Amino acid sequence: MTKKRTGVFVCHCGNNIAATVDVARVVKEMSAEETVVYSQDYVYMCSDPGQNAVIQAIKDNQLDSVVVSCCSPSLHEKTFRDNTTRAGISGFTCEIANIREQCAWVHKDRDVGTEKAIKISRSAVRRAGRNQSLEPIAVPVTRRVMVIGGGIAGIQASLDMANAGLEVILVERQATLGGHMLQLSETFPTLDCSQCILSPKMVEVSRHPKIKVMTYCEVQEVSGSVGNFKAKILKKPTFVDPEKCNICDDCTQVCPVVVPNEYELGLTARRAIYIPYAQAIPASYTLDEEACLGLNPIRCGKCKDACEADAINYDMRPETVVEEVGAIVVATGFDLYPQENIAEYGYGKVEDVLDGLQFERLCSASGATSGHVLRPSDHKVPKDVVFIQCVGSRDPAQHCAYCSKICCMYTAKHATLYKHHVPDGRAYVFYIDIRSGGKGYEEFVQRTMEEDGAIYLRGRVSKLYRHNGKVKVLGTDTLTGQNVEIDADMVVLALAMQPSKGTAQAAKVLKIGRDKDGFLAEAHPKLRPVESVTAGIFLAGAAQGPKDIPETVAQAGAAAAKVIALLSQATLSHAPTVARVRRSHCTGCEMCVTACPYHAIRLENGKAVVNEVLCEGCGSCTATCLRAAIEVKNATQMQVFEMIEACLA
Amino acid sequence: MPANIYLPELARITFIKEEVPGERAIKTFRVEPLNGGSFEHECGQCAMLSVFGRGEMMISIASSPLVKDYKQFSIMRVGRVSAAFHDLAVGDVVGIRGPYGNSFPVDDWRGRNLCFIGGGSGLAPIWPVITTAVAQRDLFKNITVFYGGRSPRDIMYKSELEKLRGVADVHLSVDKAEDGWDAYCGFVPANVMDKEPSPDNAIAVTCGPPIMIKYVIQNLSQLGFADEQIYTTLENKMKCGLGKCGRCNVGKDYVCVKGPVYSWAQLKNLPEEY
Amino acid sequence: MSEEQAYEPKIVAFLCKWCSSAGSDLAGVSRIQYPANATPITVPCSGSISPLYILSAFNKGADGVLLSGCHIGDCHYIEGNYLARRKIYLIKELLEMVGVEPDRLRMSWVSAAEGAKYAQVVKDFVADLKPLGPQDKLKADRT
Amino acid sequence: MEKILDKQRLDDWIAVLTDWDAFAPAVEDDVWAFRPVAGAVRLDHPNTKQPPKGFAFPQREVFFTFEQIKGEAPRLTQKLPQGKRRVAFGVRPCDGRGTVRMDRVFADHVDDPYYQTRRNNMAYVGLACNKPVSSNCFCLSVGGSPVGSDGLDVLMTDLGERYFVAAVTETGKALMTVAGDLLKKPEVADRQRLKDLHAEAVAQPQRAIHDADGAPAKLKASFKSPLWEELAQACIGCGICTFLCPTCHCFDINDEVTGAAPLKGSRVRTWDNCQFPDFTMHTSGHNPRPSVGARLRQRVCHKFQYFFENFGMHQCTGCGRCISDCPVGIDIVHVVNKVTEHAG
Amino acid sequence: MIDVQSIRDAARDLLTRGEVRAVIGYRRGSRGMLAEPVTITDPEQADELVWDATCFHNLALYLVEDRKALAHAQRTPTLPIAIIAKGCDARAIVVLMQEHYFKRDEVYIIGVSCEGGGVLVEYKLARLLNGAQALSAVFDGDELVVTTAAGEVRLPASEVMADRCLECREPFPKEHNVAFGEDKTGRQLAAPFTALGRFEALSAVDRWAFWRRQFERCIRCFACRSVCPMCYCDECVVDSITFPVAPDTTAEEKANRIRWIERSAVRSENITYHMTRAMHLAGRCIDCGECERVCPVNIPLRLLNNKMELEARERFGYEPGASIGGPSLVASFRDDDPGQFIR
Ligand SMILES: Cc1cc2nc3c(=O)[nH]c(=O)nc-3n(C[C@H](O)[C@H](O)[C@H](O)COP(=O)(O)OP(=O)(O)OC[C@H]3O[C@@H](n4cnc5c(N)ncnc54)[C@H](O)[C@@H]3O)c2cc1C
Ligand SMILES: Cc1cc2nc3c(=O)[nH]c(=O)nc-3n(C[C@H](O)[C@H](O)[C@H](O)COP(=O)(O)OP(=O)(O)OC[C@H]3O[C@@H](n4cnc5c(N)ncnc54)[C@H](O)[C@@H]3O)c2cc1C
Ligand code: SF4
Ligand code: SF4
Ligand code: SF4
Ligand code: SF4
Ligand code: SF4
Ligand code: SF4
Repeated sequence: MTKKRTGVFVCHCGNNIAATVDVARVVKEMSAEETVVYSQDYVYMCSDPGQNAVIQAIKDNQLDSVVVSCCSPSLHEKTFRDNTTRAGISGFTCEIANIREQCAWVHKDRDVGTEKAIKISRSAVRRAGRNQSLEPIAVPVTRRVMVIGGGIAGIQASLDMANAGLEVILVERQATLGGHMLQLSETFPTLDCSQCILSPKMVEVSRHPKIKVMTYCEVQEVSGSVGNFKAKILKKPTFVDPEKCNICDDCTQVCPVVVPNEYELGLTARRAIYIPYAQAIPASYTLDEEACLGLNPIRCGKCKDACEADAINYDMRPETVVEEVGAIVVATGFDLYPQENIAEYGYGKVEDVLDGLQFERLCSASGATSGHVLRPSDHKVPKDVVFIQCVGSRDPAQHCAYCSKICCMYTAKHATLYKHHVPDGRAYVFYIDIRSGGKGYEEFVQRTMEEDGAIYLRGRVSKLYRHNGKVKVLGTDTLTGQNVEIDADMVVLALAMQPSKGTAQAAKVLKIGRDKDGFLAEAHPKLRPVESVTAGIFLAGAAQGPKDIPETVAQAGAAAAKVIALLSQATLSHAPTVARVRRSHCTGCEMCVTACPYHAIRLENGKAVVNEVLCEGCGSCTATCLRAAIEVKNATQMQVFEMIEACLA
Repeated sequence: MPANIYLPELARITFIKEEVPGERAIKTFRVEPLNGGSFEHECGQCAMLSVFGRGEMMISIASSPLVKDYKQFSIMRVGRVSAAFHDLAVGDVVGIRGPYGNSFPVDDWRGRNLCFIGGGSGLAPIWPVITTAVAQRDLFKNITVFYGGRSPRDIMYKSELEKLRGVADVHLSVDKAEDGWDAYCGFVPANVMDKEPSPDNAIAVTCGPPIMIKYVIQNLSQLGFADEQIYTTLENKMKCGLGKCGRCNVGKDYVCVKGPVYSWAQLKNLPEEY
Repeated sequence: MSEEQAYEPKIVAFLCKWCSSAGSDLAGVSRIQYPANATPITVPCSGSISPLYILSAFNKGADGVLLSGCHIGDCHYIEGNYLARRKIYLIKELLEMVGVEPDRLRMSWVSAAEGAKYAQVVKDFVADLKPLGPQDKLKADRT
Repeated sequence: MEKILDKQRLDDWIAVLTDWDAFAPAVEDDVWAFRPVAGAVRLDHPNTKQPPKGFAFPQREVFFTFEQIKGEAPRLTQKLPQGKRRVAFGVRPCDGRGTVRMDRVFADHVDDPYYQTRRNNMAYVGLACNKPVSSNCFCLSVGGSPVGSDGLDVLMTDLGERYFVAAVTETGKALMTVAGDLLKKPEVADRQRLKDLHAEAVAQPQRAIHDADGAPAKLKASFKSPLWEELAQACIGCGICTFLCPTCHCFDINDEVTGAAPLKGSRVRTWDNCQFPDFTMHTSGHNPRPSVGARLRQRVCHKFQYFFENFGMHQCTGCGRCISDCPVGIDIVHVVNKVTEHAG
Repeated sequence: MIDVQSIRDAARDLLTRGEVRAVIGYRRGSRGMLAEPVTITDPEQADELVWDATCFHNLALYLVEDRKALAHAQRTPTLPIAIIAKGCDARAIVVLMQEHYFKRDEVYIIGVSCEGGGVLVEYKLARLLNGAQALSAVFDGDELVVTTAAGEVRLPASEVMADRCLECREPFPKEHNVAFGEDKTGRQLAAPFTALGRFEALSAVDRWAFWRRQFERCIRCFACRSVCPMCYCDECVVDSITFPVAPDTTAEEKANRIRWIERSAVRSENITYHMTRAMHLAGRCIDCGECERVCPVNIPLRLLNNKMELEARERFGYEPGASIGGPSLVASFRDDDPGQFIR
């Protein structure tokens, strides 16, 4: 690298900068810098004439690097780098000195401001003096996507992407697609049947030529980076060949093992061999390895004997497949906050106290009670039902600080559904306040109160316990200030939504961040709500935060659109400001390998080697390496060394 | 008070030429003293050049002592100071002190055949001898110049060498053949063997990479040159140039004082520590 | 003017690009005034700040060194700030043990949304540095 | 000029040397060093950790400062040392001889203005070693003497209650003259005591280099001996042996930059050391002394061969510091003996 | 007490059987009673080996030297190299392996327990002997038995022992192939970090006054670094004394080496050097105390490294040299690392 020929361009920003900073002095001081061969000021550097002046100066003075002293790089770094590129030199040789936000706008004294602007500019000049001309790294793209989670979010995203021509691998850890939506009976605000709208989509997914559905599978390991991920997927054995299984149900008839049915949230039982729902996709049975009397050494073998289609194969083993994809959508959904955590409501041990999903199953035509609302303890029709909102939500002291957003709505739905099922029953709803933002939502709640006659009580339930075959509910109506006591037949808790266990697991495997509540963290809460921090990994559905179906579907579509846009390019470009190893200094201690958050470094023949596509240029390696053997291009230790000097001169 | 031997004189760069491109580029610089008073030197002597803020380095004076207006240096870009030198422009001011070291006994060689064998940047230290001899052409008999570089791009003093033709026998070579190169292909020592310069009444002066020097000397001996007829220069790390900083010694002698010019006869008697 | 009032501590502020630098921008956008003592150097991540940068800044005459990054958990590079926290803790302890005023090295978490906080951090730092006077313990004493 | 000084009056003598900055050995954290005299001086030190060579050849010397505004010629400002004359008390005879050797180096071929300015400003008041001050002393075998006065301006001998003070140079005489009546005329008994003590001192057992005279030739013959690597095996290549040696003079020159626009800085000489691995390494990576063996050979041969060949004296005064302080037991006496024995 | 003959036998056997290519150990030096490091390759030399209170050196350093020599010669040895290792030396070897400097099967560790003793400090001994020359020194229980020309002197061990040995928590080399001597892990001669604790009790002003004096005295002989097995870097970031020029080192790299500190041995440069070094040894220094021992001007460098060790232990639950696997201190973190200092 020979000595740089740097041009410095100082912007007045109208009077924004010039009011505090003596721009001419900055120009003069910069011209005293060893590498500076040209310097000027201009009233609006970012304007067309300003930019053209830069181009002209670059050409006239054979500049090979540029410093623009102006506003924050977040505003115009791209502008000026593009401009520099237009002038024929690498955009990465251009540095921004932020003398507006970090100087002119925060200081009034002109001398002081000018002094600081000089330091900031000088520091940028020093950095530019050692910038390498870099070109973005081109990364070839694999035009396939992996979707993790087969709830409505995953299903919608898969369909959208597949329809746009991308190959999709949809990975679901459970035995069927559908997620929580498949458990719902009717959905607010229109009260259409959940399965009715979901099942066709599930079928479409399963038949789509571009979608490979992998149920009962788990993603174990993901390596690579945007454009080129490699996923190791574990296929758990179902011991039933879906191709052969004709869902005759003969096997369950003979299976001697009875276990609680998790799909019915324990409201019913199932056998060791089972199908989650009638509408399950794939339409095939699954043998629960844990529950089965034992595949080894002596198997009971009854189901296999019973299966005429010969679909059962006890020798199935877990299998791992490796899929290469260019992008990943994470749609791993939510779980309900555990009832066991709620002390005041009996830790989930009080009979006939249900959670919302259980109630959905009670209402569902395909559910445990075939759509009859019967209380679990004695299968009688409950006459007094208490619905409690905000259980676990909005309680920073003990539970979740956030609002689960959907509970107001589904409680109203539940009260309505109940009244539809048991018109002479009484529905009490305890609420703190009602959040019914959304199209048709407020009207829905009003209907619940007014038309369906649900009794809304504002207040908290302080305690509930089993009493005389009923559930005693003690609470206060804060509007009247009176204590309320209800002997309920059944209580339905609107438990908070929390990120699913699968979400935590996926975040770990993908090495993507989660927020303080454990939901997947978006790259930017407003501007990049469907992207994770890691390039090429997108978020959809309740895994990112509590939301209802319309919102979930919208976000899934958005994620799909992002992926489609991303993978429509033949190659991706990656910032070239990545780490570089000075081989002669590296001793192969692997400290950088441990420190790198992106797993971008590995050792080869005792020396560190950086995967430039994975490296995000964070510099954690630089600060960790004792020998300065690894540093980020254009943010080298030498550059910082000289910038420190510039700041203190 | 004794004169300050560490205080460089200031000199202005008046001419820069890029000799060889690439990572280990070579540039030729001419400098003229700022305050008139410069030193006189002899063929083979060196000077300490300074780029202030970067440091000093020892460089052979590549111009003939007969040239009084300027001193010429050809510098390879290898490290801190040399790289800084390469960044300088005509008009820039550097520091210079010297001359240091002994010199080629050119006057003793009058009336003899002179054979110069250089490789790479090793042409610079012997260039003043070549140009001095050529300038006093009638004092010497045959003048032969062997010079080789890695590739045609690596040949320094290209046009100057061409100008020597007619006055001297010039045998150029490159290590590896390339289109448009019609002179010798192969290493310098081989070229010497190929052309078989005669040892009769001759002096051979060689300078270049250590490995080249080794084989050139071997070959010269084979051609019948006596140890006293072969001269070369040594290069050891130096800081003061005055025999005090203690690092360039080979045995009892400091190369900066007793060297850098040695006959093979002398060198053979020194411990092998260079 | 007494000497103490005239003394303006020199601060080098290493700001991570994603949060603290953006936070300082927000201070600017909000026109929050704060002392000009701290000259910012933007680094990719607080995790990239080598202890040598800090020592070097002191060696070159900084009266105080400020390091600022994203809040824990918010690091743009996932965990760079965790690594920084550990390293900076160590060097801070070391400086203190040698007898350098611990107030000369300050670390803060400033998010992109905390313009006011950035201004406050600088204000507080300057205020805390003033009574300490010029830093000459690690400053180059080569003349 | 030969005088007697009551031990208690030493401080008075120093006090009257108002034209001089006086230094004497003082101990801090078990390290003896020459320090500016502050309070009572008691010359009961073994030997200082570092020799007094730093008085004339400090570890760091600024040659000149430079300043350059872009596009202009640099301005150089010479920094020749200035200050009051300095006198060091309690310099041991080996270190006195060290000074003689340093003088030779810095006046050889050309004069070193920095060294000489400092040296000319310096006086050494020696103290004879009645007993070896360390178990590694070997001054006798390198031609020195525990009561020798080479390189000193004054030699004092501890007679018990009083010092015998003998001028060696004119400067020494001047120092003594300033003392006036503090210094008394020695009595016969004093002279006899001095004689006895000196005789005893010289007879004290010391470590010995067996054939220092034959060393130059034998070392020369042993240049290629495999013994060097063997003897240097444990050497860690630190700077202790040379930095503590009264005769080692190698140095480095560097530019220390303090500002970039305008460029400001100084050219500085610092001690350097032939035992550091990169001491002779060229930019290309080629190193004429690539191994610990080659570097130990340089140190030993410099002292016992090359220096002798150049100046007719060994560059070792037998102070034994390099032996006592080498962290891994490299022992110059042992090395010289071993190599010379092997050379036959 | 360890019978030195057993160590000699072990070394001899290993060499005779061709199980190792060399044994790094101690032998009697030529200057008085002190031991010195030696590398032997011939079984005959085994009888030169010694083991006593002057076996200060952390021989792991010579494993590093061996590695460097092999790399330079581009050789891959077929046999391991054996080394005599005290508790601290063994921990150093563990750190080197943790940093992949060599593999476990490339070294054969002959562990020697310091049992109730350790190594002595020359100047402490000199103070107590008042000028008499020690001819030999062995620990015997709580005492050091010193022979001088005038006869035997018994000194309280705690007064001559190195601080590092007094405070040692692990005088037994846990990582070893064979070990001699009793495992007295947990012996308490002085509480760990006693010297540090004493120092930290001083006021900030006094602490600075202390270090200022120390750093002004440093002559930058770099013995502290040279002797440290963890300072194995080919080029130290804070200095140009070592200088790795590999075939692929570019002119650029040579020209642009950062001068974090200048060569001048002045306070500011010395302090920057020492602070950097302390940071670099955080989580790596295993408290062999060699840097402190070799310092010719007695700078108590151990305090700096001890401070880092203490913090690593107390704040991060990190013990240097405890395990070969596992991440390095500064390359890792825990969610509950202290952060109260952050504003
Ligand atoms: C009681 C109740 C009633 C509701 N009623 C309504 C309503 O009426 N109207 C409405 O709009 N919304 C309603 N909702 C909200 C609705 O259920 C959610 O909005 C929707 O289910 C979110 O879909 P999803 O795909 O994001 O998550 P989920 O439905 O949770 O799907 C996630 C899927 O990912 C799978 N998965 C998880 N982790 C992994 C992994 N690591 N690998 C592979 N697969 C994984 C899961 O097995 C699951 O299949 C209700 C919610 C509840 C609790
Ligand atoms: C007598 C003599 C004549 C020379 N003539 C020429 C010449 O005509 N043209 C040319 O390009 N080079 C010549 N060299 C080599 C030149 O001195 C080195 O290339 C130069 O010192 C490298 O300095 P640097 O600052 O660029 O390298 P750095 O590696 O940054 O500097 C390191 C230090 O080492 C010293 N150093 C490193 N290598 C050498 C070396 N080989 N010789 C002396 N000192 C060294 C320098 O003093 C420098 O201060 C000559 C050397 C000698 C001894
Ligand atoms: S931390 Fe540095 S030395 Fe260690 S492997 Fe990484 S680059 Fe190499
Ligand atoms: S800069 Fe370093 S730590 Fe950061 S991503 Fe790149 S290689 Fe990993
Ligand atoms: S001989 Fe001793 S003191 Fe000298 S460099 Fe070697 S180890 Fe250091
Ligand atoms: S070589 Fe050793 S003994 Fe001789 S003078 Fe130097 S330090 Fe003293
Ligand atoms: S050993 Fe002592 S004097 Fe030498 S560099 Fe280290 S601290 Fe400084
Ligand atoms: S101080 Fe740091 S960089 Fe220097 S040798 Fe030690 S570990 Fe390496």
